[in-house]
Amino acid sequence: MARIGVFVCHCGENIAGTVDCPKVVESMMHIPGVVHAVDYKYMCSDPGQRMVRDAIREHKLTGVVVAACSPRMHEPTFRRACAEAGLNPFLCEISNIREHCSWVHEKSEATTQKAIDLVRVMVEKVKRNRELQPISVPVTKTALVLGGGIAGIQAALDIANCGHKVVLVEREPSIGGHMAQLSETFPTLDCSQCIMTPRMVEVAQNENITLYTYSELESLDGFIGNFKAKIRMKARSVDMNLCTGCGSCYQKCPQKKIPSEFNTGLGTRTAIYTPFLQAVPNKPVIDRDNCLYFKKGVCKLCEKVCPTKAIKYDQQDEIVEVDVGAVVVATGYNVLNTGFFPEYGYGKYKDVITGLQFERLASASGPTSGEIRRPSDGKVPETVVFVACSGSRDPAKGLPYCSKVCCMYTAKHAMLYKHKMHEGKAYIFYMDIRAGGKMYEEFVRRAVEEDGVNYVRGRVSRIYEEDGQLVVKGADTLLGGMPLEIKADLVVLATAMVASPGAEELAQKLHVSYDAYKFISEAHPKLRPVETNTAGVFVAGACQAPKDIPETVAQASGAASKVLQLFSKPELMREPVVAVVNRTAPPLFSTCVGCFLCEKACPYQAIGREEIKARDGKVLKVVAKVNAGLCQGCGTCVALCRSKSIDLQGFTNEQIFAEIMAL
Amino acid sequence: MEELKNKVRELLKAGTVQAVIGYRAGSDEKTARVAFVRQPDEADGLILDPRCTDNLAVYLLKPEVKLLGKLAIVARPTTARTILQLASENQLADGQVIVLGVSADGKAVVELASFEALEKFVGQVPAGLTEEEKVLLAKIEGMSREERWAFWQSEFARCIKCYACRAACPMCYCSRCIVESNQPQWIPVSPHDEGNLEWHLVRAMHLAGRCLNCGFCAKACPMGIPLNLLTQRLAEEAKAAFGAVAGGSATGEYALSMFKADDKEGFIR
Amino acid sequence: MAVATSNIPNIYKPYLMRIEKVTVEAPGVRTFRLVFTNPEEAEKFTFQAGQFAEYSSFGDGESTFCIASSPTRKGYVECTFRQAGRVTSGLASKDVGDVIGFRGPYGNTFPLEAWEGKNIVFVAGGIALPPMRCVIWNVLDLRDKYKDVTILYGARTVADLVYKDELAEWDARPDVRLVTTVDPGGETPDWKGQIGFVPAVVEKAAPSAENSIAVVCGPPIMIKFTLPVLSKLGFKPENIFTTLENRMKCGVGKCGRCNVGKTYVCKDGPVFTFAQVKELPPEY
Amino acid sequence: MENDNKATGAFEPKLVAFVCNWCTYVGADLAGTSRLKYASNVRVIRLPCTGRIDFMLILKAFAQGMDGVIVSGCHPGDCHYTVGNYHARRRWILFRSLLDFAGIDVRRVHFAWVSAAEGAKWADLVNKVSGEVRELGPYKEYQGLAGKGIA
Amino acid sequence: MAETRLIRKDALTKLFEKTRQSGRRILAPKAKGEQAFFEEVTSFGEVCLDHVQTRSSAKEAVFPKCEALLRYKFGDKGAVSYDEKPFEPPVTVVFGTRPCDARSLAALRAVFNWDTPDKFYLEREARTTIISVSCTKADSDCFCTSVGGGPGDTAGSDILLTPVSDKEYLAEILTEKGQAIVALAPELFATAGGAQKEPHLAKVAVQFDVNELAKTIPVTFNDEKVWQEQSLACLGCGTCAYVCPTCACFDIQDEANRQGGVRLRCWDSCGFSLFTLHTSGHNPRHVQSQRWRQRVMHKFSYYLERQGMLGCVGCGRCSRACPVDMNLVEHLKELALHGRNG
Ligand SMILES: Cc1cc2nc3c(=O)[nH]c(=O)nc-3n(C[C@H](O)[C@H](O)[C@H](O)COP(=O)(O)OP(=O)(O)OC[C@H]3O[C@@H](n4cnc5c(N)ncnc54)[C@H](O)[C@@H]3O)c2cc1C
Ligand SMILES: Cc1cc2nc3c(=O)[nH]c(=O)nc-3n(C[C@H](O)[C@H](O)[C@H](O)COP(=O)(O)OP(=O)(O)OC[C@H]3O[C@@H](n4cnc5c(N)ncnc54)[C@H](O)[C@@H]3O)c2cc1C
Ligand code: SF4
Ligand code: SF4
Ligand code: SF4
Ligand code: SF4
Ligand code: SF4
Ligand code: SF4
Repeated sequence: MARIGVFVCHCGENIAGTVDCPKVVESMMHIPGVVHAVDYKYMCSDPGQRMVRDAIREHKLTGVVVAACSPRMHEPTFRRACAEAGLNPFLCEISNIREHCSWVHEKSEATTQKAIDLVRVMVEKVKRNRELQPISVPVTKTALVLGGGIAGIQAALDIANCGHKVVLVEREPSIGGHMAQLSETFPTLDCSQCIMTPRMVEVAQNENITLYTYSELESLDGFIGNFKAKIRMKARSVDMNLCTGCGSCYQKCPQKKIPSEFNTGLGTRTAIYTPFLQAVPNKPVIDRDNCLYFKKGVCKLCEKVCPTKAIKYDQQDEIVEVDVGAVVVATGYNVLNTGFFPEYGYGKYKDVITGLQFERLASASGPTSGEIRRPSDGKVPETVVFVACSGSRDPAKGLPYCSKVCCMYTAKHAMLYKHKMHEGKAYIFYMDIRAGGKMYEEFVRRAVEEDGVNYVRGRVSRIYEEDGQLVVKGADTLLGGMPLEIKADLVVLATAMVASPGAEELAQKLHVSYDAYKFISEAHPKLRPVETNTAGVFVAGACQAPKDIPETVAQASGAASKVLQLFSKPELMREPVVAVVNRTAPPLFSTCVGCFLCEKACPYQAIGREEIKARDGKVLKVVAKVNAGLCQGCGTCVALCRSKSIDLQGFTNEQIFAEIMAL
Repeated sequence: MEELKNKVRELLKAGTVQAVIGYRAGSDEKTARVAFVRQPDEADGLILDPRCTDNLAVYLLKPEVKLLGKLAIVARPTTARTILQLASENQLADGQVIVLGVSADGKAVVELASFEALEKFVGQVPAGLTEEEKVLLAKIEGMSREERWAFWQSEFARCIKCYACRAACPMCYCSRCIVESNQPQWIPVSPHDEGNLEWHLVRAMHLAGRCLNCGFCAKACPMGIPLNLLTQRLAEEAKAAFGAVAGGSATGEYALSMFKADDKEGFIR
Repeated sequence: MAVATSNIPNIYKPYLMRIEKVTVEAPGVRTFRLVFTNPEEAEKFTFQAGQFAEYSSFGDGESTFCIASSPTRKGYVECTFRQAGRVTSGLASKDVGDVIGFRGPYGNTFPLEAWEGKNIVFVAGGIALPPMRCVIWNVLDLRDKYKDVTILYGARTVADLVYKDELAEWDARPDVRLVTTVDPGGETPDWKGQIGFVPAVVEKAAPSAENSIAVVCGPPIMIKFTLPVLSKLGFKPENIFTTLENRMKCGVGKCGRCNVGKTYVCKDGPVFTFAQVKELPPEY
Repeated sequence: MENDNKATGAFEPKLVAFVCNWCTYVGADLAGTSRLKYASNVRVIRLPCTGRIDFMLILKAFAQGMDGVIVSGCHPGDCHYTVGNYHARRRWILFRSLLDFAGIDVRRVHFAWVSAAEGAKWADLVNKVSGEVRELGPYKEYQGLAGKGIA
Repeated sequence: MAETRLIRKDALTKLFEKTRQSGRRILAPKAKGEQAFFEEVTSFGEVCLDHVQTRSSAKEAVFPKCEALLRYKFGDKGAVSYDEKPFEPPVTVVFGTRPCDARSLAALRAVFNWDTPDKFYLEREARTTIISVSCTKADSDCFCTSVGGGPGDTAGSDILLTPVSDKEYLAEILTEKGQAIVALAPELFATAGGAQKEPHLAKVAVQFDVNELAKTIPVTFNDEKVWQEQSLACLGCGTCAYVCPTCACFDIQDEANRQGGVRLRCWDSCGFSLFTLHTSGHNPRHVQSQRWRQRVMHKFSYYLERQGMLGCVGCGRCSRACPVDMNLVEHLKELALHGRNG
């Protein structure tokens, strides 16, 4: 017993100027189910809305079609008006006879006819509309932050400082990420560790933050507001509760020659170690691959020296499960190593290093205590060649993108070098300088003008060793491609920033998409830069794309604010335009056959599986089930499902079919 | 042949399976039909020769057959591929059936208890069309659009909507086929020309990227409509456009469940 | 080549009926009162209690419902249906004044004349009251021909009870014994009837089998458990009546789907005694 | 949809456009706000995403007597639902090839990416498609199927 | 009434012409691939009589696969009015039916004329003339003689042609409708002389005793094992019913648009699970064995009881068309035996 009301708006002359509104009204009255139709000058005005409300009550309408401007303008207005009159707002539809009709056609019979058709189509749709209720999803107000670089730290602190719990998971034994490795930071040249360390300590001390280092995400299930994360705490072989971080163990460890990851291989560490002195937590782990006890079964020196008996060789990986409402991915980046470059000797020349290695050389806490000495023989280099864009912007190498920070840190490196070696010569080979950023261009200029860094525009074609010296062959394109050969003591390659190892697997665990370079994709490049395509999973820092610290921090705070927005209400309200899998009478229960081809297609991983069980618990059938929390209502699954077992509320098969039949 | 019979006897005797789906002699010397062997001595009646072309995988999902217990099935490469495709669509679980794989020449028989083994067995040999069908396909492709329309219309006009094609197709396992959903009635029930066209296009689209080209649909069609050409045409398209070939693996991706950012789109304005 | 057309009537052509009244009985359950658009047809039309008809929603198809009004009430027919599929949804979208199709009456009838002078016990569950309503009114309209009339009616919940006004009317009548019940949990705070499943309530109400006829309609599970109770009370299978509902299209014994063995529900039924049902192969 | 130009008697094609809510629908809105003028013979059916556009809709549109169909949504990479349009594109690749193989005139089915900013492209698209389909004339073959085969 | 004449094979072209000129539609077997189908033909050259049996049956002439029972128009606000046109099915000659097919009309008529006469069937039948051709060959699926028919059986035919030499058919003109055809070109029919049809007929062995079968099948009803075994291979595809000349089950469906609609009748099959499925989800025949049983019981038991004849003419089409080689005779023999033993 459909009782539809049609309200045709003149929009002043905007519609009535070309469309014969009374005729539209008249023709509606011939459609079965239409019990009321009127036209009015301005439907969206207060009196117009009142007409709608009054008619709903007076004619006991079961559906409303407002023929007016685009639904983007006034759909909310009229739906609200309906709700006020006691009609479910989803029983109201807008027929767009302004933008799609009166404004784009001349006044004519055909235009009026089109308006009639458009309204009729909506009438047929609305007859099949169902009452829908907004979906509310409860929210667990704990955030999971993956990655303890500056991005993760910033996001964790922002969220924790608003009073919400945070679980911070870091893969390495300490948080800090790359920023902890840097010497000084452009464009201010303040000491990286000086600004980083206090933040790290803040994390350790914040009671809202639970820190899992040396841990990784095992799996993530659930949906926005209601995730279940499993975290694997890798066996540290050290009891975190007993260890006081006194360091006796690593002082005694006989395995002293292990290249230090933190020092990018330029320094060494022991088998039981903390990555660096300011590590948070400042408690060691045993690197089982290099530990004599684990390798050969003998040693146990550390156990002997540990005053608190904290060494636990038999410790196992542990899985902890946490309920979280939102996830921030901040797993950062990696840099290409020199082995990637055949033309620069495949990494076989010790004195060809990466920018990150240079950071360690320049760092006061680094292996050379901040003195710039070349790795091969410890000599202070007299000529240093910096090669920007090593790998980046090189489609041939598969990395067509710009790493964004190299121009800046290369300038920084050259400057740092010059500050320490005033007579030294610094050359920078570059393609062009990208110094967009506050005080960035000035910074580069300073390198050239104050510190006398030689910028050579051109590519380095080859680096080879000759008589114990590196020869850098290139060309200066500003000088018409004049070939250039520089004998250098040290070559620093600004190697490209790439996705951190395991980024792809992680993205898959999180069900978020990633780009061709395995950087996590944002939901919208402009408007939703900190969201991913999975609701409730946000992204910050260099794992999304190469970026510098200020940008990283800004994005991290952005992500945190999105999380906080989500946590600001007890429940999440969503439009009920979601897919549903049908239910039918037994013995079929649902027409879904459980092919789960829709599951794979859903852009939001909103489709899961549900077992239909008999009373005795026997599984009768496994069918698709849409998670209303995750479903965004695109309808891809609906078009895909062969047996039409899944349908989209608000755009059901019946509705669309009826629309076509009304054409 | 003896090898097959022995395997079947063994499996039944050991109680590894309760029934083996295979071929036996049919009504006349030209036909073979399905056998459901449940006793070791019934294995004697099994045959394996060029008559045995039906895609027996269709029986794996038949409720009445499932009730027989754990099944083994005699499978030529196409049937084996069908099983993998069904697995990739979550209709069969690993270990659920034992496949007695028959090599393309029909000689060797291997027992394949896992999908992994089956994947190795099928390799990359999707079934092609018969020579005759190839000729017809080429002929249709060579026609002008109007001729193609006329050709298919004359074929479709004969369709009586018995849905034997669907019943014979192992990939048409829906609990309720789209033609049976009546709210809305996407496809008319009655076999008139418009409804027939819709049925054929829908069926073909539903099998796009899933069809194994066993040809059972066309064989089943009492009206002799070469409807496997439609699905085969789409299989070719899916392969050309997306590199998708059905039935290669139990975890294979359905061509329409996925995409590549650089899928061709020359036809889109 | 012209050949004279015969005048065999088109048995598939429904009468066009106008909906005169719509009553929403329960969620998804409606009663239509239908009147003939053509008075001549109205004049000629007759039916008997127990018969059914094919109702069309033009554009959607036909559905089978029994005629729920009594043949003693002239000038209209009523049907009560639950919105279930395509046709019933189509019908449900109709309103007073709309035209639907009606083809019938079909099937056999309750042998009301043979029942004269007997006690009659009606046992109905859920939406199965409609087929019985026809007989009930028929009996009540000829009240003096029958002895005691007992109506036992149960539904899942109070909301699911249909014909609420008529239940009140019957309840008020001194010459009718009405027992209503809802399944445990289906009651409302002000529910005054029984709480319990129909078979149990029948057992409690214990109508006498002496010189009695029982009519039982309802979901199969209810029938299954009610029958033993009735036989315990002494009802003989040939004195217990029910109606069968097999899917049917034509209603006139041609489309081939309603048969139970060689018995056609549309022709030989829908009314059967349990003596007959027992003889049918288990195919309904 | 009664759309034949009654005054001149000339053939005016009947078109339906299935468009996504976020790009093409908005693009068409923009054409409106920009007061661009285009042929009045297209009826828009709004869907959330091109991913929702079932190929059945196209067949049903023809069965309903349409002479041409437009299917349009967000450009690749711009999908509101990130990838719905990529799924749609795959579906169309196969469907189009099937239509062609079955002898259906694919010149009557137009796929287009029209973004929210492309009001002009929308107007242009409608005009072009109208023009092309007008050239082709009424889709007699398909429309002729109605009632055929019913005794 | 029966009258026997001779007609030369090459005269058939002429007869065809005349028949067409008289405004009659002609349906006849047309070859396609390895099969032949009854289709409308416009010249005798299209006709192919080489097949033992056509794939589709001739029932299409009297019971089309899709026919309109009713047309209606929607008026203002959905008002309904009938679109009444007199029902005038084409006057038709079905040429080249086999005797079994001709016999099938009786079985169809039994259903359509039972109790409430079905206008559509009866009027089509009244306008249909059956010109059959006796079988000179048969195959292993033929079993007409087991169900009371035969390769030269005249029942149901209006004219029966039997090839008695390379050049001639013996024409038995059996009904008035047959006469009417002869009257179109009497000159083509010569006197029969002493020509005999029997020697030219195919030999079809009797495979089972149908009376015994009729007695044993009902007893087997509850023996589910038998039906399960027999139907294990059955795909429920419905082909057997669709090709069967006597299967009369149908579905009724509405199709409509904004302007109006049509109520259509189309073939259906008891082999489909949907056939008996209630909207509630309950299905009285929920497994294939019950549906297979229904088909067999219907033809060999219920038909006999309700219509007094068998619902099968032994054409063998179902066995030939079955994609999985379900062989009816084989199963009937088994049933005949089974009932007797058990
Ligand atoms: C040579 C060089 C010099 C630079 N100099 C400057 C500079 O001077 N100024 C400036 O602004 N920027 C500079 N940058 C850029 C700066 O390093 C980055 O902007 C910044 O470190 C990005 O921080 P992040 O937290 O996103 O990533 P990261 O610092 O990489 O942190 C990511 C963290 O996540 C952890 N992680 C990774 N995967 C997982 C996982 N699966 N599970 C758990 N944890 C995981 C990592 O261990 C790491 O701790 C420089 C970059 C380079 C390469
Ligand atoms: C003799 C008889 C009396 C009935 N009396 C009533 C009654 O008074 N009130 C009531 O609500 N229901 C009654 N039914 C059941 C009713 O016919 C079905 O519930 C209804 O037809 C299904 O609705 P549908 O057509 O919308 O469903 P769909 O599934 O869309 O139906 C499609 C087609 O199947 C047929 N069909 C589907 N299910 C059944 C079924 N269970 N029985 C018969 N045909 C079916 C319909 O007629 C229709 O043509 C009766 C059935 C029979 C046989
Ligand atoms: S909803 Fe459809 S596509 Fe998804 S699993 Fe079920 S049948 Fe398959
Ligand atoms: S509508 Fe879109 S988001 Fe929702 S379940 Fe379907 S495919 Fe996933
Ligand atoms: S035709 Fe399509 S819906 Fe029907 S069974 Fe086959 S795949 Fe399923
Ligand atoms: S098997 Fe043949 S006749 Fe039957 S539905 Fe399929 S195509 Fe049509
Ligand atoms: S049941 Fe088979 S053999 Fe008998 S008439 Fe039908 S098709 Fe012919
Ligand atoms: S043709 Fe064969 S498989 Fe199909 S329903 Fe008949 S017996 Fe079964």
